[in-house]
Formats: sequence, structure tokens, C-alpha cells
Amino acid sequence: MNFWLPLLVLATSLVAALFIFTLPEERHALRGSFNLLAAVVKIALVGWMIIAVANQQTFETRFTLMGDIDFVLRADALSLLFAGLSSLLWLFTTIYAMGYLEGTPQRSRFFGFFSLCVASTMGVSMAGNLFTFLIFFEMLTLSTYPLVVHKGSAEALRAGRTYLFYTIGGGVALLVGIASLHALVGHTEFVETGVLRDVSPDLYPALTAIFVLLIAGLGVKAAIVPLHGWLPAAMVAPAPVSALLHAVAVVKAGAFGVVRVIYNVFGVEFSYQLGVLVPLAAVASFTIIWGSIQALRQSDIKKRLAFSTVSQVSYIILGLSLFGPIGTMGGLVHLLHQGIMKVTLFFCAGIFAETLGITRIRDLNGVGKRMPLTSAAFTIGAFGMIGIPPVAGFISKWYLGWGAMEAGLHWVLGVLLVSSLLNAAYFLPVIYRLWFARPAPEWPDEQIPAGRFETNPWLLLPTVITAAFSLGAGVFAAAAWSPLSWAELIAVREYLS
Amino acid sequence: MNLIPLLLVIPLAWALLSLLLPRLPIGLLALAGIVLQLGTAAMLWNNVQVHGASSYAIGDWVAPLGITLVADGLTVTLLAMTALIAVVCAFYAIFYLRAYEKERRYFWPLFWFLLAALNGIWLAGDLFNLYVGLELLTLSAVGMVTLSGERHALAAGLRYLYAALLGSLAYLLGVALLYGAYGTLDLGQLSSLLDANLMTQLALALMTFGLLMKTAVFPLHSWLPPAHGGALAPVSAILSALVVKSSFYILARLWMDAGDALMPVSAAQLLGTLGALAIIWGGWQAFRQSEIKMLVAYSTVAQLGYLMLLFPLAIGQSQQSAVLAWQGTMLHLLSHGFAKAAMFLAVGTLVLAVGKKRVVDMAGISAKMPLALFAFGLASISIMGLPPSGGFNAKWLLMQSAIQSGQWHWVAVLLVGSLITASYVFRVFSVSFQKDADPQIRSTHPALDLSALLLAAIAIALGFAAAIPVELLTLPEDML
Amino acid sequence: MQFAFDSMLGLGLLACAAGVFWSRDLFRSVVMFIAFGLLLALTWVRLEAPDLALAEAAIGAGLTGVLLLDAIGHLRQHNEHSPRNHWLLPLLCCIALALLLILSFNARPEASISLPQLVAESLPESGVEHPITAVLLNFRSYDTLLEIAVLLVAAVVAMALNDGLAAAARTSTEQSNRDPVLAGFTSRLAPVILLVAIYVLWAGSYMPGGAFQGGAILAAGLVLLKLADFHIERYAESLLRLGLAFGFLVFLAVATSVMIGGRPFLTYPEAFAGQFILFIEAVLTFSIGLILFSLFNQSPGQEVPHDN
Amino acid sequence: MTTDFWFACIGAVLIAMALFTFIRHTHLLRRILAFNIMGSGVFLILVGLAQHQRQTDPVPQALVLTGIVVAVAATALALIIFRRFYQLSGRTELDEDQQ
Repeated sequence: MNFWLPLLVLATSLVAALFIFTLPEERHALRGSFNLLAAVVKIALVGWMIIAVANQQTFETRFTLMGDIDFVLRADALSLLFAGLSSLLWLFTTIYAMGYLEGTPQRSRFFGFFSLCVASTMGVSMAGNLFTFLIFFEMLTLSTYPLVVHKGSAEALRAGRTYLFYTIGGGVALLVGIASLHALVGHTEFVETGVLRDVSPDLYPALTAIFVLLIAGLGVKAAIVPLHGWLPAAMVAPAPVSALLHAVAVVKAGAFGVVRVIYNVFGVEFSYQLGVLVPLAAVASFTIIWGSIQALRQSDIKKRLAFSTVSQVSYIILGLSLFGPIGTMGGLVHLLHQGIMKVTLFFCAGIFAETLGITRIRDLNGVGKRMPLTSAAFTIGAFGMIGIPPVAGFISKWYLGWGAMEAGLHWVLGVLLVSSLLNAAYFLPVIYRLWFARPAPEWPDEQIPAGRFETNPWLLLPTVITAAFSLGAGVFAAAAWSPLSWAELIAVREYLS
Repeated sequence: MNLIPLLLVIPLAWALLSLLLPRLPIGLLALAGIVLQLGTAAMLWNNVQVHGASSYAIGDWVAPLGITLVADGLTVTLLAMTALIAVVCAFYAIFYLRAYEKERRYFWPLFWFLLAALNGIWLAGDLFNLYVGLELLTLSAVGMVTLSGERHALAAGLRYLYAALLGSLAYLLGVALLYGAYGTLDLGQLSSLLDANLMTQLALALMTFGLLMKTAVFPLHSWLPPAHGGALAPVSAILSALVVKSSFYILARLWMDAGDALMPVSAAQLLGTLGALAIIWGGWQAFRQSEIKMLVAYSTVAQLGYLMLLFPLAIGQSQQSAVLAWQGTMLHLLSHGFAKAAMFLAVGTLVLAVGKKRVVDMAGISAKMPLALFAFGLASISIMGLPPSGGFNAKWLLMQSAIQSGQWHWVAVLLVGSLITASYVFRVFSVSFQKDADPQIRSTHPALDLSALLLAAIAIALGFAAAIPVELLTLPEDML
Repeated sequence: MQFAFDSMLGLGLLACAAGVFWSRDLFRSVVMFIAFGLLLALTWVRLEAPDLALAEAAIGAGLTGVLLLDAIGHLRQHNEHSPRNHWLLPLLCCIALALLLILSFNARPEASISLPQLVAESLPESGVEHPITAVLLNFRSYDTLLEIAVLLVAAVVAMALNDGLAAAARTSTEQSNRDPVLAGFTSRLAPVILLVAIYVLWAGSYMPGGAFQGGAILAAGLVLLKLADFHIERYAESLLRLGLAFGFLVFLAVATSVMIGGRPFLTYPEAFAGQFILFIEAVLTFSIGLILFSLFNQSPGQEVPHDN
Repeated sequence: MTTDFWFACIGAVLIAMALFTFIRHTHLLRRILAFNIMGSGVFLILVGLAQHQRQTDPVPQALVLTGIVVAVAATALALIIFRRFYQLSGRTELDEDQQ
């Protein structure tokens, strides 16, 4: 069974995608139920694997692709962290998307590519070597393009073109990096503490060049500053796409790739020895500050959240480049926390747009009275982003700061402080408008009247659940199955063995 | 009963059947014939895999007097590819030609003669036999291009015929010189006899020029786009996927079997530069085309450039990078065959449905023709060389070979090529996603989309199952 | 004396070729081309290749000349405007090519394999005495099979293009205003032509001749009949089409039927090799004659081209 | 300077002349003429070179016979397509070739 399980997880959404593609447009009920079934089955399988991996079992699918190159899917602690996050949030986003896309055309196409995206995210998380990782990384690009241009408007097509320009360029850089690494080392397997420990020093310049190429390729999707241009442009996509893909799947795939490269290819000790971690931390810090400043200047809610994502993802990369188990734990746990919180914020932004037709921040006055639950969820998410306890964001920032102290990089603490202040600077005014500003007499283009619920229940339910999750992840951080303990498990395996 | 001659007899027999008995249901007749041929090719493929290469003396006269047919790993893989693509194109043509009554009558005989010529070329081991095979291939291909009888098809056919005839004569002149020098026409014997003197070098240079002309490599490519762009969909699929590759196959056999020690490294680099120019020029032209079939035709010109990278990566380099280059080129030949055939079939269906030829007329068809567009998408993934596809594996092998032989400029060419390909492929996609345009389309038979999808799926499957063909594509013995 | 004749012949060839390329009027070019063909036939005799002389005269100069003259007949104006202006570069390339070729002729390694001896040794088993027919129809019979296929494809494409024409346009409107002199002359000559063709075919097994030369002569006879307004092809349209493919059909049938007996492809049973070859040659002559005639007959032309 | 070598050289010159015309002239009929003469040149080299200082060799002669038949098939096809093209367009050159 150990051979088939990773393949099965992948197959659930691949089969779902192919089945949904062939469904005629009007079969809404069948499509919806099939989607939910696939999501639930996936969560069950991933849960089963999490339990098994916790007590030292391993799952691996391996077959030779060509000569010395194998196609490997392996479920280890690190891959299940990302796989768990994606499969959990895919369920909520599917519910949200069904509500959001009520009555719009082309839904079979949308949900087909939606499942294809999650299949590639699963592939990215469970890839056992850089070659398989590249296969699913590029599949992610191809399956997200139709979602970005789903609306078909001229602006969406332009955003799609920029998205492609960045991601295919990144893909090319990644391909060159992996090809030269393969030529140098002979294989690109992910090994617990890295492959390159005992490499002769005269290869260091080549390895540094390869490291830069890999990080540049992954950095496009991880929205590191010079390469982040596509993320704000892609906000033109429908809300569920921005929520799951541009806040979680695509962006995290880039960050997850950086984790794999640093920990399982180069090995964190060797990267430190190679001297690439500190410049990476510098780039990440610059992105954090720059992203937050840009977020301040945005007047559109989704654009502000997009720039906030740009800076938040660099927290993960910052955590990874802090040489020490605590810093790594901070980075990994932030990967999870930021995912849950950002999804909540994007869900709320989607509800504001769908229900009251609000897309600009200054129209948010007094929305708290009209939609208390959504505003509460938004507030929890915002507090998490700023790092105010007890929301999950505080935990990850705490560990990041602690890790920085351990690694002796005191200026990183300064960066964390300044960025938290900036986060407060662009989130608190929104919260103030929500609760304390005087509401406009009536909502000009209100689409969904305030019935028993403040908005369409399909939209509200997932938002509230994810808000509860981000609160729970913060409060019960020390519990056995919390994201923090899982990150601890990974960090221990990475450093000790 | 040996299988090798069967692969020649079946197509020739079916050509006669479809010529003399037009009242028979030609389509079903053709399908039966091709399935038989696919079976033979499969059986031959597996017994070569088991027993290794085998040769067959026609008329029981051993070389150099008689003609021998050689079936090694590469030949058999190409035979299987030809049979597979021919099956799908025939299945597609049965439904596609319902809209073209006039062309139906003479499509099938020419189709079978073309297939016979292709099989003859893959199997041939004799230089003059290759010449007659190339002539049969050219004439039947020109016949199929001019089937519609309109003015642009005739002009394209004439341009194709003149270029091909000039190429054949240059090739024949090379054969004449080689025969004058060594007294034998058999490729196997020649590969042991050839030594570097002016006559041999000139002969090989002339043959290379002739074959480059017939493979439409960059400076000599102007005949390909009107011929492949203007022809009927199944015809342009077969032309781009198979016919253009046969002359490259001869070139590769010539240099890798016989003249590997003879080609100076500078000549190899020149061929590589021609390939690189083809990639860039073809891609740029494809990007600027307004008609969708011309776009795909220029994409063929670009993709043929990748094949030419075999020479700089294999000649004068280490043994390991030569093996990688050989496997990468042949895998690219295979996956481009499937992907380009799928692309032409998908585009043919779209043009048939929309009734107009330009890319902008395809606005909003993703709503109306999702399957055809999906097939086009899968095929373009392989053409672009993105994983998971056969094209990607081929690009990977070529890149490994370039890195190991330290020639980083070819790595840059590979990357620029895939970027340019992405630019003109996504031009089609962004047009097809426009929401406000809703084109009026004629209903087309689902079999058309299915055949395009099948071929595209094979190109993607090559991404996972590349190990099977790649082992068989071992380098010709004397190179090892 | 021989050298003088050869050099005269060679220079004559070059003069005719120059005439073909540089005369302004197309009609004069075609006539020079036919003269070139005849001189070339003489050259093949000088190179001890009588078969080729026959073939060149009948097919190269004869039939190609007829096709070209027929094509010229339908062009409205014969001379054409000046050729492309950049001529220096191509001139240099062509001269370089010629020099390179001639230079390479004497840089020739010693031939290690002598095919003529091999042909001479295995001539007895081939079933015919004439080496060229043995090579054509036994040792390299696969080449000849493909060559007949090439001819057939050309005929098929001609038919395809012609069927495209509206049926009305093809049938020539004028009634049979037969030119009495030509008709009389042709009706007496036709049987002789047929006899010569059959003789050339028959002689092929032991002296220069054979299927191709016989077929070409047959085709010449049929063309002559067509020009003299004996429209034989209208009577048996389908029979004519069967005739085109009949030669190839028989050749392929024989080639495959031997395989049933366990022999490799295209291997004639030793005892009857000669009879097999003669049978195949006879059918091929008939078929090649018809194909070459249909290539002449099918060429479109009656319709006056419209000026656009 | 045997007969075979002499005619092989003549063949080479013929090829050069024919190639030069093929490049310079765009009239389709003239190009067919050039193609035929180039073919004859190649055949002259094939037989002349093979029999230069050697006995008469039936194999190249058989090859040339096949070559002549193939050449006539190709020329006939070219002529038929040209005449059909001329009927439809009334022009004797391909479109891009015109000045």
C-alpha cells in the first residue's frame, strides 16, 4: 500500500478534473457533489498519511522515467505539511467557489482546471526529486493560467500574459539550474540533510550560481521583490482563485521549493558554509519591507492584500535562511499560519465585493453593522497578520524573532519590528472603518439582501471556519496535532540526523 | 515469413486497391489496412527488442549487388510511430473528407503510396534505393498538397516540387561521387570504407545540402509553410510529422553511421547555427502569422531547428554527450511527430468548424470547442518542451548533452526556443478565452477531436514512458 | 580520331545547353533541348551504354520534348521578362562547384569493391544474358518496383488534377477534322511502331533493350495516334485506367507470391527466372506505354486562361 | 584523358550551367529545362566516373535508366501542375519570385 498512496492522492483530483471537464455545463448538482467528494477523500487520505508518517512509516512511488532519471512521489513530514494545508483549504475554497460562481458561465472549465491546480500542488508537495518537482511546478503554471483569464475580459487576458511571462521565465531559470545540478552531481534526489555536504571546494562558484538560478526560478512564484510583478496583476481573477491559488497554492509552491532546495538538496549546513543564506535573508527582508510599503499605497482591497502576501511569504524565506532549528520552525509554521489567515482575508474581500459591491477600502465605512460575522473574520485575519496574540500570526513571528536571536542576526529582529508596524499601518485603518466609521445611508449596488444570514451562506460558512482555524492555531499552538508541533517534528529531523 | 517486406507490401497493395476499386468503402478499407500495418510494425518492434537489429537481403542477393533492408532499434521505433500517426490520421480523414467530396477519390491512393515510401526510407540500407524512395515520397506529397486544385495549393505544390527535385539531384550527385570512389552503394559497407579525401568530403557535403533542402532547414525553408499551411488538415499533419523527418533521418544515418569521423567540427557547428537560426527565425515568423495553419507550419520550421543540434552536440564531443545528443534528437523527432500531428488535426477541426482561417477568428472558441482546444493545449505543452511531455524529456537530454560537452550556447538556444514557442502558442490561447465573442460554428464529428486528443495524449505519455523508446535508440554500433 | 569526335560531341552538348539557357524565345529553347537530348544519346553510345542511348532518345529527348512542346503551345507569349539581376554571386558559386567536382574526380581512392565482376559472376543465375536487364529486374528489382510506383503516382496526380476540371471543359469541342495526310501516315505507321516496341522488349533479355525502351516507343506511337485525332482513350476509359496500374499490380503480385513459397521478397525461382522476368517486362512495357501516354493526354490545356 | 573522364567533366559543367539558370530565371518552364539538363549532367558523372579507368559497369547504367524514368515522371508532373496553375492564374512565375 505504501507504493500506491501518494499516487492515489494525486489521482483523486486528476480524475476529478478529467471527469468535470467532460461534464456538460448545466449539471451543477453533480459537479458540486463530485467536487466535494473528491476534496473529502483527499483530506482523509492525507490525514491517514499524516498519522502514519508521525510514527515513522514512509510512502514512496518510484518508477524510472528515462535512463538515470526517476519519477518519485514521497510523503515525508515536510511534504505533508504543505499537502495538508492545500487539501484542507481546497475543501473550503471549493464550497466558497460554488457560492461565488452561482449563475456564471464556463463553470465546468473552471472547476476542471481548479482540480488540476490542486493535483499539481499535491505533486509539488510530494515530489521526491527536483525533476518530479519541476514537472508539477510547470503543470501548476499551465493549470492556473486558464483560471487567471477565466473572466475573459481584456484586463484578465493582459494579466494572464504578464503571469505567463513571469512564470515561464522562472521555469526556464529553474530548468537550467536543475539540469546543471544534475550534470554536476548526477542525481537530484531530496535527502533529509542535503546531498552536497562532501563536494570538493572548487565546485563552490558553480554551486553558488546554481543556487542563485534555482532561487530565482522559485522566487518568481514565491513573489520575491524583483520577480513579484505578476501577483498584483493576477488579482483580476475571481476571488476563490486569488484566495486559494495566489495566497496559498502558487505562492507557497515557490516558498516550498525554496525549503526543498535549502534543506533537502544543498543541506542547511552546506548552504551556510557556502555563504548564500545571509544574502537570501537580506533579499527576503527587503521584500518584506518593500511589500508592506506598497500595500500602504493601495486603495483596492485585493491589491493591498496581494502586496501583503508578497511581504508575508518572504517571512517564510527569512525564517528558512536563519541558520538554526528555531528559525526554521518559525518559517515552516508561518507557511501554514499565513495560508489560513490570508485565505480568510481574501474570502472576506470576496464577500464584500459580491454582497455590497465594495472593492475600494474607503467604501468600507460601517460595514461591521451590516455584516458583523464577515467583519469579525476580517479582523481576526488582520490581527494575525500584524502578529497580535492570540491569533496564529503571533506564534510564527515570535519564533522568527527567537530564531534570529539564536542565529545572532539582530538586524532581522529590527526588520520584524518595522514590518509589524507597517502591517498595523495598513490593516488598522481598514478595521477602524469597518467598526467605528458611520455607515453610508444605503448600499448603492447591493446584490445579496440581508436575509437570515448577512450574505450567501455558501460564502459565509468557509470564511468563519478558516477564521476559527487561524484563532485555534494560535491558541492551541502547544497541542499535539497543532501546526507548531508538526513544524517542530520537521525541524528536529532536518537538523539532528 | 519475415515481417520486414510485409511493411512494404501492405501499403503498396492497399494503394492499388484504393486506386482500382473506388466504389469500395475506401475509409474502412484504409483503416483495415493500417491496423494490419500497425500490427506488423508492433510485432517487428518487439522482435527487434528481443533479438536485436536484423537485416534482410531482397531477392536473396547479398549486398553490394542486391539491396538490403536494415531494421535496428531506431528504424523500428520510427516504423511504429509512422504506423500510429497514419492510423489516427486515416481515422481523422474518413470523417474530415466528408466535407471535401472532390478530394476524397484520390486522397487514399496517394496516402498509401506516401506511407509505402516512408516505410521504404526507414528500412532502406542502400543509397540509391533511398533516392528512389525520396522521389516517390516527394511526388505523392506534392500530389496531396495540390489535391484541392486551387491556385494557392498549386503554387505551394510547385514550390515544394522544385525545391525537392533540386535537393534530390544534389543528393544523387553525392551518391554518384561515392559510387565512383568506393564502387558500392550499401550504407553498411560504406561506413567502414569512407576515409577523408576531397571526393568523399564533397560527396557528403552535396548530400547534406540536398537533404537540408528537403528537410526545410533555415535558409532553404521557404517552400514548407505554404505547402504545410495550405494543405488539408490530415495531409499537413502527415507532412509535418513524418515526411519532413525522413530526409533528416537519412542525414543523421549518413553522418552518424558512415561519416562521423569525417565531419569537421566547424561544419558541425555551422549546422548547429543553422538550426539555431531556424528556431529563432521560425518562431518569430510563427508569432507574426495571421492565419492559424501558417502559424503551425512555421512552428514546424522552428522545431526542425532542434533536430540540427544533433551535429554540434555529437561530432567531436565526448562519447557520453554524443549518446545523450543522439537519444535527445530522436526523442524530439518522435514527440514532435505526435505533438505536431495532433496540433494540425486540432487546428483543422477548429478551421472546419469556424469556417475562417485567421487566429483572431478563433475568439471565444474555448466555450464552443473545448475538446479540440484541449488537444491543441496538450500538443503545445510538448512543442514548448514543458513537463510532463516527450518534448520536455528530449529538451532535457539535449541540455544534459550540451552541459556535459561544455557548449553553453546551445543551452541558451534551447531556452530561447521554448520561450519563443510559448509566445506564439499562448497567442492562440489568449484569443480563445475572450468572453464577449461567440463564433457561429458548424457541428463537427466528435471523431475529429478524439483523434487529435489521442495523438496529443501520446505526446504527453512520452513524458512518462520515455524510457522504453530511449533504450532502443542506442547509438549505431560503430559510434559506441 | 576518337578524341576529336568526343571533344566535338562534348562541346556540342555544351553549345546546345547554352542555347537552351540563353535564347530569349522559349520555343527555341525547347527545340535546342531536343537537340541536346539527341547529342546526349550519342554520348551514351560513346560511353558504351547502348541501353541508355535508346532510353535517352525515346524518353529523354522524345517524350519530354513532346510534353514541353505541348506546354509551350498553350502559353500565350513565349518570351519572358529579364531574369533576376543579381547574377555575380550565383555565377561564382556555380563555377566553383564545377571546378570542385572536376578537381575531386582525380582525388579518387582506389575502388576496393568491383561490382561489374560480381554482376558477371552471378549473371548465369539471373536468368538473362544482358547484364543491365539482370541488374534492373533481378539484382535491384526493388528499385524498379519503386520506380514504377513513381510513374504511377505521377499518373494518379495527373488524373486527380484533371478530374477537378469541369467534365465539359475536357472533352475537346471540335469534331474530328482529321488531317488526311497525318491520318493516313499514322494509320500505316502504328502497326510498325507496335512491332518495334515488342521487338525491343523481346531483345532486352540478351541485348540492349527492355521494358522501359519498349514502353517509351509504345507511348510515342499512342501520342502519334492522339495527334492524328484517333481518340482511342474515349472508348475504354476504365480499361485505360486499369491498364495504368496493371503492370505494377502484376509486378507486386509476382514479388509477393514468391514469398509464400518461403523465398525472400522478389526472389524468382532459379529455374524459371528468365520466364518470370520476360513476363514481368512484357506487362511493364504495356503499362509504361499507357502511363507515359496518359501523362501526355491528361495534361490540362484546352481551356483559354482568363486574365486576372 | 579518357572518354569517360571527359564526359564526366562535361557533366560537371552542365550541372553548373543548369544550376546558374535555375537560380537566375524564375520562369517555371525554364526551370524545368534546367532541372532536366542538370539531371543529365548528374547521370553523365555517375556513368563516366564509375567507368573511368575501369571496365564498363552495368550497375550505374541501370541506375541511370531508372533515373531517366524518374526524371520524366517528375517533369511530367511539374508540367501538369504548371499548366493547371497557368490556367487558373495566367502567370508563369510563382508569386513571391516576381521582382
